[in-house]
Formats: sequence, C-alpha cells, structure tokens
Amino acid sequence: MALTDDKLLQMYQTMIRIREFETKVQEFFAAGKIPGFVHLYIGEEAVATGTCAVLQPKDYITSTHRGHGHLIAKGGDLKRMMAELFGKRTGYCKGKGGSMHIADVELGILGANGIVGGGGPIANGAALAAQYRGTDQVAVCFFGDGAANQGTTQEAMNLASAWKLPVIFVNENNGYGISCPTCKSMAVADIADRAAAYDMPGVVVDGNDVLAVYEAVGEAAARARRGDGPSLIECKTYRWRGHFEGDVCTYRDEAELQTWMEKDPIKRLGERLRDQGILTDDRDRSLREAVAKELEEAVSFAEQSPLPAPEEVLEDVYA
Amino acid sequence: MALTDDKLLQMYQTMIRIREFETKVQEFFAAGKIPGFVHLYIGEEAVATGTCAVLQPKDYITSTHRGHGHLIAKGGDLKRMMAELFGKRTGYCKGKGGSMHIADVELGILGANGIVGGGGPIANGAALAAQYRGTDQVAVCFFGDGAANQGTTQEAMNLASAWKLPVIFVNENNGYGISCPTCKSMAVADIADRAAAYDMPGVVVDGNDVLAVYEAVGEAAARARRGDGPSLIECKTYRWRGHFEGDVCTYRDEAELQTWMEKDPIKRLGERLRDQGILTDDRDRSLREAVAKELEEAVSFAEQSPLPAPEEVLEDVYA
Amino acid sequence: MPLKTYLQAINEALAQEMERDPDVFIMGEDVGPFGGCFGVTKGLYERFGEKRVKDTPITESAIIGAATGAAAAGLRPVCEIMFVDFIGVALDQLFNQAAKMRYMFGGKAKIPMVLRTPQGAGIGAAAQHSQSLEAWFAHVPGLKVAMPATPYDAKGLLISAIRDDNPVVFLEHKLLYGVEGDVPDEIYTVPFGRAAIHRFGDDVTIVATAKMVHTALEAAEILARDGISAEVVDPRTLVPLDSETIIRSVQKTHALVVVHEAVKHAGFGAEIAAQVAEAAFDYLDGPIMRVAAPFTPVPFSPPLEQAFLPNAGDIVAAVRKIRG
Amino acid sequence: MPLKTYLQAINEALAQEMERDPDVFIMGEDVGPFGGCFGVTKGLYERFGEKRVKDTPITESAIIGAATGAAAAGLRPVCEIMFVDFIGVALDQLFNQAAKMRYMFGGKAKIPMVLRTPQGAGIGAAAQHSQSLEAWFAHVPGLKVAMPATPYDAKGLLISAIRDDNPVVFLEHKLLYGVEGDVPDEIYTVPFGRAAIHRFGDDVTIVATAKMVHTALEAAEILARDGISAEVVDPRTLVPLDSETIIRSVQKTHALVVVHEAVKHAGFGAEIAAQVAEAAFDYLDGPIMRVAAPFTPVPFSPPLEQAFLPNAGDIVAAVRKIRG
Ligand SMILES: Cc1ncc(C[n+]2csc(CCOP(=O)(O)OP(=O)(O)O)c2C)c(N)n1
Ligand SMILES: Cc1ncc(C[n+]2csc(CCOP(=O)(O)OP(=O)(O)O)c2C)c(N)n1
Ligand SMILES: [Mg+2]
Ligand SMILES: [Mg+2]
Repeated sequence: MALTDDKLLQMYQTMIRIREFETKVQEFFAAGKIPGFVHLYIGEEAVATGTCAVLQPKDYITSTHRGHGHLIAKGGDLKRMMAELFGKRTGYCKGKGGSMHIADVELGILGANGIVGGGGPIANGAALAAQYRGTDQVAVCFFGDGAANQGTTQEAMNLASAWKLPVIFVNENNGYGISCPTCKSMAVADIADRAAAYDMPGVVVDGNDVLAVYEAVGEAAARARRGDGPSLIECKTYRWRGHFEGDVCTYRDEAELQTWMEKDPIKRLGERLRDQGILTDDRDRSLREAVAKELEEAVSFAEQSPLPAPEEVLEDVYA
Repeated sequence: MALTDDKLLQMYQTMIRIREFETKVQEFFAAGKIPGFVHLYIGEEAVATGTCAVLQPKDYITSTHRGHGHLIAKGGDLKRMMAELFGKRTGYCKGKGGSMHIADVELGILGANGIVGGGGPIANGAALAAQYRGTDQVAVCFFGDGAANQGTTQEAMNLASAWKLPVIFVNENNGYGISCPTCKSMAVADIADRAAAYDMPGVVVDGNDVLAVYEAVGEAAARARRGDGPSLIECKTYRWRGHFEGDVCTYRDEAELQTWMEKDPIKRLGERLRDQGILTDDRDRSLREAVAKELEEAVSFAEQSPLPAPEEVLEDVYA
Repeated sequence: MPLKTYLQAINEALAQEMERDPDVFIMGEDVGPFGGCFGVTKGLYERFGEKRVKDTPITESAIIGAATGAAAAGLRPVCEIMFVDFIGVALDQLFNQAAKMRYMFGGKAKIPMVLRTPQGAGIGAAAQHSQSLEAWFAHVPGLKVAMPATPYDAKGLLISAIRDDNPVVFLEHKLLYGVEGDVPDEIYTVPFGRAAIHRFGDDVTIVATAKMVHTALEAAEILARDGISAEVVDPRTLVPLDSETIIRSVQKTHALVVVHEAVKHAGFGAEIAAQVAEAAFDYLDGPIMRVAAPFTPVPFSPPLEQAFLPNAGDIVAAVRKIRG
Repeated sequence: MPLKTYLQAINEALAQEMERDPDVFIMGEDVGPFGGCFGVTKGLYERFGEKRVKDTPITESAIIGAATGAAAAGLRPVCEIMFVDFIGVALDQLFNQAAKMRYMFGGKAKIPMVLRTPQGAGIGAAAQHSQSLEAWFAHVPGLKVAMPATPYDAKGLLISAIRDDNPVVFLEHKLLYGVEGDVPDEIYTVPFGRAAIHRFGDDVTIVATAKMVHTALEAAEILARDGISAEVVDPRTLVPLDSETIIRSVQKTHALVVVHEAVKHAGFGAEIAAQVAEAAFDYLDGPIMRVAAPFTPVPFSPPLEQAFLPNAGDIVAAVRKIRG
C-alpha cells in the first residue's frame, strides 16, 4: 500500500507518543508514583506502530507484559492509560489491572497480559469470531522471543493454521527473555523459521524500520482478510531499558545497547521523511509539542484523579 | 549397524510377541476380563520394535496411552503386563495403574501415559540426568501425530534442542488422533518438518518397515550419544483396530484399512528374512510356538493371580 | 414428563440453545461426526454443521483460549475438555485469562463461555481419567461452577450456563450419563445458586454433589429403616453456592454430613463444613462429618477403585457417629 | 544465632545441600547469573557452575517435566517457577505426572524433586502475579506442600524438602523475602508435619500460614491488651498436616480462627476448620471463624490491594465475634 504523507507523519508521531509516554512512566516509576512492575517499550516503537498502522479499529490485538506501545499504537487513550498506571479509578481498569492488564475491548485491545504466551490462544479466539461471522477482521498476537518457546504460543500457531484463522503472529525479538539471550533459549537463529512447522508464511523484518514492519504486516493482513490464514512475522529489535524498571542489565553489554540505539526507529523514520521533504523542522517541532502537551494532560489527569475506594475491590468480578 | 541374523529374528519375534499380546488383550477385553480402556498397537509393531532394538536396557523411554508395544519391545515382562491389565496384585503396578500406566523403571520404561503429550518433558528429564552424569544413555519419547500438536510436546522439543539433550522423538503417525485425521489437526503433511523449528534433524520413515525404523533411530541414537542432541523421526504407520477397543471407526473407510493391512510389518520382515534364507518355515513355527507358549503362561499367570485387597488402595502414595 | 438420560438431557440443551441462538457453538476434541468421547454431542454436527460443531486438534490451551477470545468478541462458545483430568495442560487460559479478564479490565469485558467436562471414577480409567477437581475451580474468583446430579438439572443448568455472561465450568459425571430421569422437552433453566432438596428430613442434613447425591439418597433409605430421617441437599452449583439453604437445613436437623467423590483433603466439602461451623454452630448437636475419597490417586483395579469411592455404608456410618 | 533474611535462608539451604549432595541441582528461568527474579539463587551459578544452576527457556511444562524425569532417574532437582501464578501452563506435569507416578506405578518409582515458587500479594503486581494457590496443591495426593513463615523454617523446611523422596511444592511468600530472623549457619532440618506454636495462649487458637503468621502475631498483641490470650499456630506444612497440634490447641482454648491470604472460598482454611469441626467439636465454645481474602482476583491499585489483604484488625474482629 502506498503511504500518504499524512499517514507517514502519523506513524512518526505515534512512535514519538510511545517514546514520550514510556519516558514519563520511567520518571514516575523512579519517583515512586507508579506501583508494581513496568516493562518499557523504548526502542521497539516501530513494531507496534508499523503493525497497528495496518489495522482498523474493528481489528483485534492481544498484547503482552510490555504492552504500552501496542495499546498506544492501537489507539489507546493516554489519559486513561496513565491513570491506570497510577492506580487511579479513572484508569482503563479502574485501578484493578495496572500496567500488565490494560485493555480497551471497544478498540479491539484484548488486554496486555501478565502470562508469557497467554495471548496467542486468545487472539485465535477473536479471529475465530471474525471467521464465524464472516467479517474481514483480523487479530494480531504480539509476542516476544521468549514467548515463542511457550507451548501455548506454539499450540496457537498450529490451531490458527489448521483452521486458517485470520491471525498475524507478530514476534518482537528483542534478543532477550529477561536475562536469557535467545541463543540460550532456542537453537534456531530465526523464530520466523517456525512458521514452516505450521505451513504458514514466515518472514524476518528489521523491527526498527517501521515501514518494513508496515509492509510485512500489510501483506499478512491482506492474506488473512482473504481467508488464506495466519502468518508469522519476526521483528528483530531491542529494548533500550532493563527488562523491567529496576533491572540494571548485568547480562548484556553497553556496546550492544549503543549499536542498537544508533538504529533508533524514530530517528530513522525522521531522517527518511526529511530527505523526502515530508518532515520539516517546524513540523517536527509542532508534532513533538503536540505530544508533549498530550502527555502533560495525561499526567495531570492521572495525578488529579481519585484513587479507588477500598470497597471497590469487590466490584467487577462477575457480569 | 549391520544386523546379525539373530538380531533380525529377534526383531521378527518381538513384533510377533506384540501382535499376539495385543490379540489376547483384544479377546479378554471383549470377554470383559480387562477393565477400563485399552488402546491396541496392532499394525504399528515395527515402530516400537525397530526403535527399541537400538536401545540398551540402561536407556529410557516414555510411552503413551498406546503403550503395550513399547513396553514389550523395551523388554517388559508379559506376565506382569497381562496381570496388570487384569487388575491383579502381581501386575507391574500391583493393579493400581492398568493399561495406561504400566512402567518398569529398572528397564528404563518411565511409564505409559494417559495424558497426550505428557511424555516429552519427562523424556527430557531422563536425558538430562544422563547428560548431567556424563553417561551415554539416551531417552526415547514415543508420541502420536495428535500429540505433536500439544504444547508440552513442542516445548519439550525446544528444550531438548536448546540443551542438546540425548533425546529421540519418535513420532508414530498413524493418521488419526481418535477420529481426527492429521489433515484436520495440522496444516503440514509431515510432522518431521517441525524438527527445523528446533534446528534438529527430522526424517520421515516407513513406520511399517522395521529395518527403516531401526536405521533411522540408530543414527539418531549415535548422534545423541555423541552429545550432538536430539532428533525427530516420523514413522508413518496405521492402527488396525479402533482408537480404543469398542471404537467402530466410523471416521475411516475399510479400503484405507485394507491397503495398510497389506503393508503388515510382520509379514514384510518375514518375507524379507525368508528371501535371505534367514527364516525357514520350521524356524517361523518354532518362533511362533515360543510366543504362543509365553502368552499362555502370561494369561494363566494373570488369571490365577489374586486381586489386590481393598486396603491396598492406601499404599504407595508416598515414598 | 418424558424420561431421558443425563447424556440426552445435555445433548438436548446444547441443541436447543444452538437452535435459539446463532452465537452458540461447540468446540472440542472429537465432538464432531464422532459425537464426543462419551457421545454427548452426537447428532449435533449433522444438524448444525462444521461451522458450529468444531473438531479441534489435541490442544487444550488453544481450545480454552479460542473460547475465551471468541467470547470476548461476543460469541457464546461451549467447549469440551474430554476429561477434567486434562485441565492441567490448559488451566492458565481458564483461571488467569477467562476468569480474570473482566476484573482485570475493570468490568469492561464479558466472557460468556462454557467449559463442559466429565469428572468421576468408576469405569477403571485410573488416575489420569477419573478425578473430581471441582475444588480447584471453586477457588477461582470469576468462574462459576455447576455440578448437575440429575438429567433434569443437567439440562436446566446447562441452559443457564450457556446464557450466563461469565465463564462457567460445567462438570458432568461420566457415571451419570446413563442415568434416566424426567426431562421436559421444552427449554427451561435451572437457576445458579439454588440448591435442590432431594429428600426432606429432620434428623440430619446430608449435603452431596453429583453422583454422591444418589449415594446419599441410598443412605437415607437405609437410615430411614432405623427411624433416622435424613434431609438430602444438592447445592447444584458450587459458585455461586446456596449457603442459605444448607444452613437452614442444618438449623432444622442440627447435624451435618458432607459427601463428595473428590479426595477429602482440601476438597469442597471442607468449604461447606467450614461455612456451617461458622454460621450455624449454635444449631449443631455434634461434629460435622465429611465422607469423601481417601488421599490417593484413583486406582485402576476394580476392588481398589471401589474401596476408593465413598459408598452408602460410609455415609450411614458417619451419621451414626454424629448421633453417638 | 546470626540474623538472616528469609531470602538468605533459602539461598543458604540451596547452597549447603548442593555442597553436600552432587545430585542436587537447580533449574528455572533466570536462576543463573541473574540470580532469580527475586534474587533467591544469587551467587549459586558462580559457585556451582552452569551444569548445576541451569537457566531455562520460558517453558514451565518442560521445566517441571525435566525435573520429574531427572528425579525418576535418581537426581534431586530443585526447580523454580518464577511466580506460583504461572503454574496453570504446567500443572499437568506436576499433578498428573510427578505426583502420581509412584502410585500409578505400584510404588516402583521415587520422584525426589522440589518445586520452589513465590506466592502472595502486596507489591502491586496484580491478578496474575500475586496469588496464593496452596489449596490446589494440598488437594493433590502424592505432593507434599511446605509454606514457611520465618527464615528459620524456610531453611530447615527447604533442606527437608530437598532430602524428601517425594515431589514437594515449596511455597515462599515474596513479601517475606526481606524479613530477618535467627538462622543457624550449620545445616539443620525442620521436619514436615510438625506445626510451630509461635505464641502460647489460652483463650483462642489462631492458625495462620506464611505472611499471615506475622499478621496473627500482631493481632495476638492487640488482643493481649484486652486480656485475651491467643495461641498462634503455624502448620508449616499443609501436606502432611499436623492436625494433632491444632486440635490439641483448640481443646485447650475452645476457640478457633483460621487465617490465610488466599481467597477464603474453597481455601485451605476450610480444611482446617472442617477437621476441627469433626475432631474437636465438643471442645468448641463458639463458631469457627476464617479470616482470608475476599472472592476476587488480586487488584492492582494499593488501596484495593490493601482492602484485599486480611489484616490484624480482621483477625481481632473475628476473635471478638466468637467470644460474643
Ligand atoms: C508463563 C510465564 N512465565 C514466566 C513469566 C515471567 N516473565 C515475565 S516477562 C518474561 C520474559 C519474556 O520475554 P519475551 O517473551 O522475549 O518478552 P520481552 O520481555 O523480551 O518483551 C518472563 C520470563 C511470565 N510472566 N509468565
Ligand atoms: C491432554 C489430553 N488430551 C486428550 C486426551 C484424550 N485422548 C487420548 S488418546 C487421544 C488421541 C491421541 O492421538 P495420537 O497422539 O495420534 O495417538 P494415537 O492414539 O493415534 O496412537 C486423545 C485425544 C488425553 N488423553 N490427554
Ligand atoms: Mg524478548
Ligand atoms: Mg495417531
């Protein structure tokens, strides 16, 4: 699909929104204003952005413990996201879920997930509903390199291919599952090679090139909407921060991080757009100011929102 | 490995022992003397026989719900097996296990298994013990085409390859998981193709040709003993009986069964051995008489053995 | 009323709800043309077709996950796990995903799915095909748990389960499949959280579930001969649990025996005993007894399996013990 | 005695047993150089090497299965599941395989393995990282279940667990990792099936587990100020359970409150209450109370999480309720 300038700038801005959101989360977590665990997406923005740029609101995604980027890219509201991280009643989950469980079913976001490999079977279910109803919706399952080894993920890929479900398995290979490098968790170099085990197309893309991701996911989505079944797309990328905030990354060296930071997906798209004359300094500044403003609002919304009342613990268990 | 005449005749006899054992089980189940479920191995004898002919007593196997053939091939005692099926105190499990749980840890038989896909992770563990101790033992995981789709099986293959464990995954592809043909449970034609997902060798062999199985497993075992890790061997075969006794096989047609019965693994090896002058009519008769006699004894042992006493229900829970 | 088996009642409930609501569909291993391992879904594939009666690979996590995702997307899946014993390969999708989604998401999701699965010993299927695991499910907030004991309840509870907007674990007892009882042809529901009093009595309350309801009724007969009048109560659903009916019965009889087939230790009977020991303590004339399986896996051989299973004699003995 | 944290006590037990017995080794996610998600295995990789401190892929079924198979082959694996909440993807290997092998095989196998895993809420980790699931494990014949509340018990029970010839589920409480207590440097064992009486009293027995033992002791302090003398009993292992000590205490105090962090409904507290309601009924002066979490998933936001967790006030209120 040819990309309009607007769409390109939108993708550029979405990556910036993710980056800035995560940067704020990092600050507030350090400041002790965000309880629990947070797993930041900084450095991987191109994967969620390129993928969700293909999707429509009616399409589904299942996310992971590292889900903020997916949610933002799929259209999540920064205010309610930030409020949820702060544990406020105005958050997406009324403070019941937190970082690992933010969802927006209206937007097709079936939730971040605290269980590694938890999303695949659920994405199949959403895709099955689309197939059952004869709509052209697709479901994207985001999962990490570590999650690729979980039985649930592999079962999900098999069922999706056996039933030709409209699912796109988007693997975010950032090289590590917490401290465990992919080379120790699996013998294959490319997770995409596993697609053949289920007779589905499998491709490796540069996960820091948002356009490459967009392209690959676009093809997979078209295929899925045609009724030709699932695909596996492995996006090679890297997380700049620790596994969770607080992790000091003793298991990887600075040099590795540096080389990846040079592949900053935002800088790369920015330069591309500048070369093509699509992005000017003014435009860039205004984009960033808009994001900054949006975040200011999200943060003050989160800070000013009330905490849930203790008795709310008992609500929302059953429909 | 070159096979001596004796070894060839042994393999021939082992297949006959399995066939005759299962035929007796079929009779006694029909006669109501065997409680519970029995899943017969008739038609698949070459897989267990060719595989276990490679193994030594110190090597391990994990079996399945269709395990009688594996146990016999690994050296299981027909008396105690039959007694167990009859629910007698003299059985392998003192009547506590039955068909789906017969084991002989001394012989490296870590049990039949009532859970499809249950054996893979356990076979890894036995192989890990061998690796840990630096012995040259190997572990064989028998599993069916249906079990290939279970997450546990796929996790087990990944861990075995990531750790280069001395495991041989022997897939018994008999075309069905109960009523479900492989073409409906997976999109790939050959389960062996899944080996690539874990960077291990994967081969398809004629599961009704005991020598082909022996050859393939022999190579895999040598590889495993060398420390080069696991292999996947898919044996294409067929079960002549229903999934369990009582299943009338509405899901497959007679013609399919007939073509497979013509590929009877016992007849095939018999003819081969005759052509090579290794098997004579006399020898064949004496072999079969020996088996018949052994089974007579097993059956009368089973019939004459006492049932467990009710209070034994409380024994053997904890060591 | 027409006589039907427990199995037919379940089959009829599935058929009638599928007829009524196009969003209801079935998924599971061999549930299609084969009709299910026990024959519960027989005829449904022929009647509703491949789209609504789906055979799956052997992949329980993917089955429950597919049901969860489809339910989150608005359908009403009824999935089958061939034996409850297999839940261990797939429990995460049920207890961390389906059961918790609504709460974790702040009440913004509905997961209207049913997981049907048979429990119970008595057919020589041994340790991995004979368990009763209701206590596990009843400990999971977000799940509802139904355990029908009669054909009538099987149909009515299953229809309620399918119409419920929450994930429901529907526990069938494989030894009840052949049991006959009155089952109306028309659609009806048995509400969740309402116990059934199968026999009224004044001297002791026997709370029993699933197949043990029938065993308790046998025991009640025996006790009646000695002039002991037992009230037999079946909660029918463990979540929600009709504590009120149980407590009211104990307030009347002043004695309680709880019976189930699952192993006693940390079994659901403990929950019932504990609730009564808190809420009706002053009404009790004697100790609360539990009759349940010993703390062992289910053995294979018939004499062992029979020794494992609680029987009417055990219940009678327990009642006698209370009455000193 | 030297002061050590609960975490250090566990780490020391692992190190000393690995030192003593070359068949003991560790497996789990990030247990190697990383030292474990909570730091429990810190230093062990450096000390014992890659062979005995094995990082695994994210593959819990394969981890537990590898431990089971290795144990069946004679080794003594100690595997870690990073959070007990993850057990749902791997429970089959534990409850149908490891736990039942010995029985199914007629007593001819030994599975000397330990599964270590942290439980508990209180760090804002939400519904899938905060549960207490001991009731599930305690319902599985063939498993033993330990739940240490103090650094001393953590070390001694873990050494017993490693030396036990059966599969042991060793449940640590993540909020206790930082708690300090006296822990001898030398090797010692705390036997399974022996409860600890942490405080002696005459008016009420409070049975509590894990972190709730400390909460119960707080409550006992408060009650003491009103002249109510509470006895605080910690079973330490749920399987085997030291029913005798609990019952003897109730026979003395005539009152029982059971406390745990898991949700109350079908929680293990029900088993304790039920045993006492059967075996010590005549000694009870009033209802048996349970103090435990409400029937909801664990919420994220601190005020909700605090409302979820039982506290000393709840225990005091329960005691007051019994005493009318
Ligand atoms: C079933 C399960 N096992 C383990 C964990 C603990 N855990 C959380 S994130 C993580 C690493 C995941 O690695 P990967 O899938 O590569 O995702 P990434 O963190 O790299 O984005 C682990 C082991 C979990 N949450 N769930
Ligand atoms: C986890 C689990 N799911 C389902 C079953 C029920 N079941 C028993 S055997 C079987 C079919 C297995 O097929 P396959 O692996 O091909 O082995 P085969 O019977 O063909 O030898 C099924 C579904 C089970 N025992 N365990
Ligand atoms: Mg990763
Ligand atoms: Mg098969």
